[in-house]
Amino acid sequence: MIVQELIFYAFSLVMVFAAIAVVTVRNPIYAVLFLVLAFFSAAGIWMLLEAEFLAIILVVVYVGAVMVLFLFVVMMLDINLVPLKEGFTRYLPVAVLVAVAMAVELLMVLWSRGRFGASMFPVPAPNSSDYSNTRELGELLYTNYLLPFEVAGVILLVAIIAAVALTLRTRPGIKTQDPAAQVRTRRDESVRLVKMKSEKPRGT
Amino acid sequence: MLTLAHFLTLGAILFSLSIAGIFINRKNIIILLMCIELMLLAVNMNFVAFSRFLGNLDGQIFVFFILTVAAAEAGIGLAILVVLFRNRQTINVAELDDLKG
Amino acid sequence: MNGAQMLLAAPEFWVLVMACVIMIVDLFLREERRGIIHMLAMLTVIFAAIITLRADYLVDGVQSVTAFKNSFIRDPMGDVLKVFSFVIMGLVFTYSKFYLRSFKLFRADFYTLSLFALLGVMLLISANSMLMIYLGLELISLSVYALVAFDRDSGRGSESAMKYFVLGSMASGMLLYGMSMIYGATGSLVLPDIAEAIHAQGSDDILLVFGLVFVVVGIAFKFGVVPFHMWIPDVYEGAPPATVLFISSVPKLAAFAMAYRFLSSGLGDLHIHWQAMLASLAVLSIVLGNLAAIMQTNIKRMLAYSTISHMGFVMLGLLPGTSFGFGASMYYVIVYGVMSVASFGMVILLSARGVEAEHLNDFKGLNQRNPFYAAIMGLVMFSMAGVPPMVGFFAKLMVLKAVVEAGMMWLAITAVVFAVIGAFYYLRVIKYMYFDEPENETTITAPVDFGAALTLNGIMILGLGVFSSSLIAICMTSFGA
Amino acid sequence: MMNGTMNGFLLSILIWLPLLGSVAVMVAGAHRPTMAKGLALLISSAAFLLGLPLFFSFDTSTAAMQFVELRPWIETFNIQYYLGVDGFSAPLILLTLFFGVLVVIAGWRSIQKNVNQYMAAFLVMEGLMIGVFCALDGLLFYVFFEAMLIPMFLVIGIWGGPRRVYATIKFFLYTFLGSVFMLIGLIYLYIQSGTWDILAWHEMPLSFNAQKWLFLGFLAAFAVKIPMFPVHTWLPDAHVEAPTGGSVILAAIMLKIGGYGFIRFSLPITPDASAALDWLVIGLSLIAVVYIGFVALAQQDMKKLIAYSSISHMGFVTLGLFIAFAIYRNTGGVSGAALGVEGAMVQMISHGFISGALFLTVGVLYDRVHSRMIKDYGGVANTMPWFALFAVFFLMANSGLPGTSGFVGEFMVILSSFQANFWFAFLAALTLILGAAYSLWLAKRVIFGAVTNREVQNLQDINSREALVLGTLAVAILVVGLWPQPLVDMLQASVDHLLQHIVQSKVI
Amino acid sequence: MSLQTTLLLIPLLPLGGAVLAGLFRNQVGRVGSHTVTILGVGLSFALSAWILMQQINGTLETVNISVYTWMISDGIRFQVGFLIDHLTTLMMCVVTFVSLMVHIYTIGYMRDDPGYQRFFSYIALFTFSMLMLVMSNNFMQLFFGWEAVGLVSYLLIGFWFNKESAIKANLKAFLVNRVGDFGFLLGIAAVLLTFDTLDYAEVFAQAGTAVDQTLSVPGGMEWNMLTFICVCLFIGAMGKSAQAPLHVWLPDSMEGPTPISALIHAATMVTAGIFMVARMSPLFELSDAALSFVMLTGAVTALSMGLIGIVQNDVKRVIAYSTLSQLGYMTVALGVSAYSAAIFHLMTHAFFKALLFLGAGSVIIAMHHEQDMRYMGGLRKYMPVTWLTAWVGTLALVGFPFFAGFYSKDAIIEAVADSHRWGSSVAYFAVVAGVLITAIYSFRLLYLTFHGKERFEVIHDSGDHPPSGQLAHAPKESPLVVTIPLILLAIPSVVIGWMTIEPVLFGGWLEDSIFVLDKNNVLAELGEHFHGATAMALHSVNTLPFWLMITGLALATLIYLIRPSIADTVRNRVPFLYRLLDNKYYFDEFYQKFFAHGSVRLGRILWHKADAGFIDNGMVNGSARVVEWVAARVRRWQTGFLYDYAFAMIIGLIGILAVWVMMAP
Repeated sequence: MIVQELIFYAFSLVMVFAAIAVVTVRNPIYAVLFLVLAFFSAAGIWMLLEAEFLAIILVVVYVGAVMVLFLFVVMMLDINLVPLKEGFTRYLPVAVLVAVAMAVELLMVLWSRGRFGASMFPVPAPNSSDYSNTRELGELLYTNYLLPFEVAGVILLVAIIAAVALTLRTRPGIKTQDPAAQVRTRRDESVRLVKMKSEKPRGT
Repeated sequence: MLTLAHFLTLGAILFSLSIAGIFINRKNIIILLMCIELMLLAVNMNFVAFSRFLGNLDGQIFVFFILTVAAAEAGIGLAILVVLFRNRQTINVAELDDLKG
Repeated sequence: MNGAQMLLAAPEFWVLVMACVIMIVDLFLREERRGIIHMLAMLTVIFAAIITLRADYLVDGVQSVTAFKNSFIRDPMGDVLKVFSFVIMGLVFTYSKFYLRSFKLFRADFYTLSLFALLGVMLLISANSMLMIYLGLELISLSVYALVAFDRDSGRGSESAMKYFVLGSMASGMLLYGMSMIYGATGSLVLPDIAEAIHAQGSDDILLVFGLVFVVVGIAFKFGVVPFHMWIPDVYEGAPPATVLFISSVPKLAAFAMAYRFLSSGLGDLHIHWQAMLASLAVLSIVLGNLAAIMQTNIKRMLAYSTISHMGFVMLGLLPGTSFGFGASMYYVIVYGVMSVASFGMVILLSARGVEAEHLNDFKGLNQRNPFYAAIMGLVMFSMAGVPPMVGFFAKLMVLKAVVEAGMMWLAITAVVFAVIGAFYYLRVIKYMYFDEPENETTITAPVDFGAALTLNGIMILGLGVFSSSLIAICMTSFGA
Repeated sequence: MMNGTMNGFLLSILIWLPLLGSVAVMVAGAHRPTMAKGLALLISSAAFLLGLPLFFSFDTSTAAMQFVELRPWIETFNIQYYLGVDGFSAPLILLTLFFGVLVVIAGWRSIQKNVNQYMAAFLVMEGLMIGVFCALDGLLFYVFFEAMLIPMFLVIGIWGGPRRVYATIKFFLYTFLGSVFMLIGLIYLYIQSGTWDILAWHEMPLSFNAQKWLFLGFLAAFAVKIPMFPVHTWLPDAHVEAPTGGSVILAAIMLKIGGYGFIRFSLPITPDASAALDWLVIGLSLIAVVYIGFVALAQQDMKKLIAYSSISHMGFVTLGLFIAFAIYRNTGGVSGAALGVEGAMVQMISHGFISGALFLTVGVLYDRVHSRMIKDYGGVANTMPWFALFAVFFLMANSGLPGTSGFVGEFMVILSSFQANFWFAFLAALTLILGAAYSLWLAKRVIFGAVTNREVQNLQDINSREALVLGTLAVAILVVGLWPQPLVDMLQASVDHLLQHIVQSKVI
Repeated sequence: MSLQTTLLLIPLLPLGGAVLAGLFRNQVGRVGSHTVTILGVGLSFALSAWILMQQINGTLETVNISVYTWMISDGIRFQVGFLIDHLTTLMMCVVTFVSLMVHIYTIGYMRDDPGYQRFFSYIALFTFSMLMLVMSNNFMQLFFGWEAVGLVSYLLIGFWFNKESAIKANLKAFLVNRVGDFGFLLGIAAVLLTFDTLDYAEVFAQAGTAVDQTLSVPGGMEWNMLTFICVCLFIGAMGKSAQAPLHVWLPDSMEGPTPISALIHAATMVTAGIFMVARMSPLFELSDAALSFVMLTGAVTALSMGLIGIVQNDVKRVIAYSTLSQLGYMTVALGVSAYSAAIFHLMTHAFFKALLFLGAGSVIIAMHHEQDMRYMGGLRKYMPVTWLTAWVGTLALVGFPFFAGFYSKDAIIEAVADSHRWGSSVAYFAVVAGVLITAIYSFRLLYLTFHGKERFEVIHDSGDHPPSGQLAHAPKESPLVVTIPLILLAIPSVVIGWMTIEPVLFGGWLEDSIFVLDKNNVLAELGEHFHGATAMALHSVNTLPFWLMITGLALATLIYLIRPSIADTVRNRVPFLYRLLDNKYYFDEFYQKFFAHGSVRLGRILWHKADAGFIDNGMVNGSARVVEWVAARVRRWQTGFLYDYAFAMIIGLIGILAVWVMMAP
């Protein structure tokens, strides 16, 4: 048990540190990387909570795809770093105040009268070794959560459409395909029947 | 002994940090987007913890969807960011005040 | 899983399929034949309405049925809201077409995204679990973010989209945090189960109240009530009017459904807590919305603040927690949708080619230029101000009745006093239209379908008021009142 | 010629004929003004003729509602389309119908811009005002009551004077603010009773506290409308800026709605609160009579002067209505109270004629000189003798000359208030002096004297159209002044019923 | 012709004439207008006389009929009806006769006036109103007539509406009258409160029962109801009959054409107050306090107004002040319960004062509308008829024995002497001194106008509006239409007193109308010493008033005819007194400053400060400004910065959390 606690506190510390860093570092690229660190730590903690599938997903999908996308955009946009951090210290006290107020309120609730102590929420027994988190999730996902699953698909579709609709532009001078035109193509557009005078034998 | 409160506290701290981050970052929108990711992470932490301590997988399912949506959200958010940058040549939050009053 | 379940969600599937069809059909269309897209979109909403109206499930006194393992619920309230969503959507498409064509933005993306957003609205209306609420909400939000930035060359469009996006994500983060708490307290995501759990364990659990606060924040953001309203003015002003048409109307219907399902079906036992929260939000909205609107010179922005105050009234209807109150609130939100669409329809009408008519000055002397349209705008403004016999009055009346009945007399008085203060800025629009001389004398022309839609809209604003009996009855019976 | 079935729809016809007629007038189009005007005249005249049975078939022996129509409207909310008239409303409806015709004629020449809209607005207003007077459903009343603001708002705003925007918005918001408090009160009553039926509300017991708040709510609405001091300041502005027709309708009919509201709502629904707070209304009424009388004296604008005079005269209406409570408290009986209530009603009708006539008179001058300022006139009698005849007659009527209708109501109210308290009568009777002072000083400065300027020198006397309008009003004023009995007959039963009703406590 | 029809015709005939002449002025023309009105008034007079004859013959009892019910409200029947008794008939005859004379006279007097038809219409309308007033059988109709004559008076004073002074005067007249009417109306209200009816007969029948009733006036006062009623009614009479301090309008009313000065402001309308009090005698008799008040008011008026008359230069104003003074006499008579004497004086005064006014009018025509006596003199030879009739009128006025005025005035003086009412000695002094004063100003008038040197020049080319003292043509006698009325009026001025004193004062002719308590009945005491009219005249040589009158005659003759310089000497000796009188005791100045200007200024202050300033600008626009101010600030919260928006949301969240979570459990 003590090991678990050690692991928890280690990951937690890293995570909080990384989170603070995300908020405060000057360079957005560092921020992305710290965020990645935070996600990694979170994945570790989720492991402790026996949510193995999600932990893996978090690393693979989130870190692997979304964070890369972030990095991509950060690097793509030519941002002047220097002015972007101006006035930081001026608002720091307020920000700290806000964060502290928020945290105090949250913690007051969370710690109130042992609402979440071991008596209310006893530490569950570890799952048996043949337990497959992935399978369980999968079963739920394709039965009880069928409709949400479909909707999630739609949401991803929307994201694609939206991203394309917003960012795709036809730049002049660039040759692009026009699928509509390609499909609509009719025979007489690509095939030209040329009437030629039939060759007459020389000499006739 | 690790109780539920430990995990929830961690979530609360993350949540507060992300909120403070949104407030304090007056310059770079990308950081804001990251703070939002952080906020979702805090929420996910709660769900996973609850799920574990309730012995009920619904929370993990929810996290699964949150991750999906968050990915889509990040995609659209970044797309808007790109459009914005194209139009304004800046992503400085303090310069985005054409609309006010 | 069986076919009956699928049939219950037939309107949703229809819209989904058609959204995809439109997306694909567009690939095969030449520029000049894009009109077909519009036809298809109209067909989609019309047919969706027809499917919804069939309502086969309502037999033998059945009031609601669920499908997809309790994720989805079909009930009369949802049907009414959906049908009105379709009606309003039809108007939105008709008005938008004119705008999009004038501004060379006529692309299928608009229709696709709008239909996906509509799908989100439908799902949210029918959502019976926190997960579905979240997904429906996000489907709307994501589509709308894109729609706000739809005019890609508009700096203001992208600025407002960015603001909306950040705040919206924050709000959904908060909503999720609340959901996690409620999940933790009850162990379920399905609203009826949550209600049952709360009923079993008692409602004085601090964790539930804690979660409730975050949930209320999420709902409040969706409605755009103070202090979670900041996105509304900027988005209304920055987004293309075609998008604002949509944002200002249909999602509010969904927000109402969400509020009802979450607060009443799910957290009904916490009524005493959320009543007070909604009351303070409502008062703030009515006060601040009306005050801020007074100073506006941009009509879109003015209407945005007006929305804020109207949503305050919707909150007022919600907070008694009675079935009459919900009916009143629903009536209000539908009515508001109709009025709002008409007002932005007028904004679009006045936009000359490539120049938006955003300024109040653009309404100057409208009565000289076209008395008919001026009259319609007049109807809308008086209706929004809550002057009988326009429909806006009846909506306010119902809400006020609900509030008075709940014994919150002072709330009602505050609301009406600020409604009167708010009437000033509506009157100012009338003033520009009727009392001032026009600044330009160009005649106003609109396509036939646009004119017809606007006329229909005007008739609704008058007719839903004077002949409001049936709509009120429908709203009330949806809640068994 | 009228039979029973016709009477069953009479009120609806009177409401809807002008309302729907206005659509026809609108359709006539701005480019065919003559047709619009003709159509408007036709419709309003037809309404007037159709409304005559209200007088001739009116049963003066009963206080019960007559010409009743009852249909469900919004059933889920128990709102009914419930119409009916009694002695209080019938005369006011007739007054409305009468002025409906007159304003159309009065606006014949002076309105050049958007004639069809102007005429349509007045028809709409006519229909709505009739609706106010015959609605017996609380919500129906409110709908008419508020909807009426719209056409008036437009009339002042579109065809008004230079400060028309300020005036009309002030008018609208002022009235709107007052009436929303009443709305809350109506909703409260509905919740308590489950019905919007005003007559049922009359019978409904209510705690004193509830009555008090309801009374204040009604007061807010009707005090603004009538208007009472100190919520009267919209009226001078609205009158000054409104076109002649607007001023006429405003003064002649709209103000009466406030008085009618007191009779229909405040007195019978909250009799105990009315009795307890009568000092407030009586006090404000007396202030209106005296204070506003002085203010009127200082006016330099003819329309403003008449507007202030209207406020002062409407003070008699509220005084007459509430004096009943003071009498009852002092004497334990209502002897003399009927005189006050009837006096208030007569005063309303009479003030309708007189103020309408006065605004039309000013309108005649304004059409010619385009000024309302007193100093721009003088010696009008030299160039417009017939006009001067009418003007002096109307001003005399305004100052309460016996033989004109202006006398009757004031006389009755003063007699009645003397029954209650010497000082009430004393202050009220000051109007004899003040009313004469401002009316006749106006006459002196405008009508009499030597011709002061070229504008006046070139004035044309009234034409036959104007003579017809003013002459009709003069006849009406004389008839009511010389023989008020038919009017009082109409009121009698209803007033008795009301007085019996209000002295019984409703507190449970 | 039934009696009711006859009675109806009496007022309606003049009304018909008025309508025809007024509304159809162009159709009937000038001749038509005076024809119809004279015909109307003449017939009216004839019918009145016929009624009178019947009453004299005793074939007509007191008639009290209702013409129609004006209104029944609250169980109270308001009617229009006629009460025809001897008093009424007397008044009717006086009114119609004087009116007829004035009508005829007007043909000449107004010959060149463009408002000819209008004038006839007005005076016929006046006749109607006055008849309605005197014939009324109830208080409401009385008030009707009361105000109606006021209206016509207003119209007639301002008849020449281009004259600023005229329209000022008519406004003043109407407003001052309204002050009286204010009291009058309160009196009527009190009558209604006390008796629940406004019908004379019913009120008088119940009068006795009301003796001990009181009116509790909030503020802790209890007033005797009857005294209150009587004082209030008398305030009305003070307005109409121009008793001090409400007399100020009457001199100014001389701005109107002279015929109406004769008709309205001398003979009839101003006596309405006297008539009214006489009519109300059953009420007044029951309140000694009220009668004392009446008497003293009359006394003050009688003396003080006569004094002013001495210093006036305008011929019409002198007569006007004389009228005021004579009205004071009548009022004094009322105050000592000598109602009959008041009515008697009213009648005689009507004739001789109308005569004087018409005579003055005749002079004014001759002098081309010059009214200042300082530019007259010696007219005797130019206009003998006028001169003679003026002498008759003057002698009647000063109370020269055998002339009409003598009988009536002497009766009043004797009645006052016999009265025991509180304050009657003051009144006695006033009326006796008044005789001297009357003589002085009357003869002064006569001398300055008709005798002495001509103080005008006849300059033939002096233009349309020559300066004072210049005439374009020599004065000449007025035409027959003017002189015939003078003569016709002169006849009763001489004989009417002698003829009627016996029946009117002592023969109980008015007993059916006037009620006098035995203890107050001074006329009955007088009647014991009355031995016929001739004897009374002869006896007067032994009385103080006669000698005072002779003294006045002598003084006037001395000062104004023989040694005009005395007048200047006196004026210079007592400048203070002269100024006081010349400025009419500064009543006008005071009223003008205090009431007229004061109320306009008050109105202006209330308007600008209270109404426009405080209520409208402060409260109404102020709240609008507050809303605008707040709105402008609220608007700035929308800074446009995303972090501020986020901050708002966070604060909102923290706020709600703080309230609900930390406060709750």
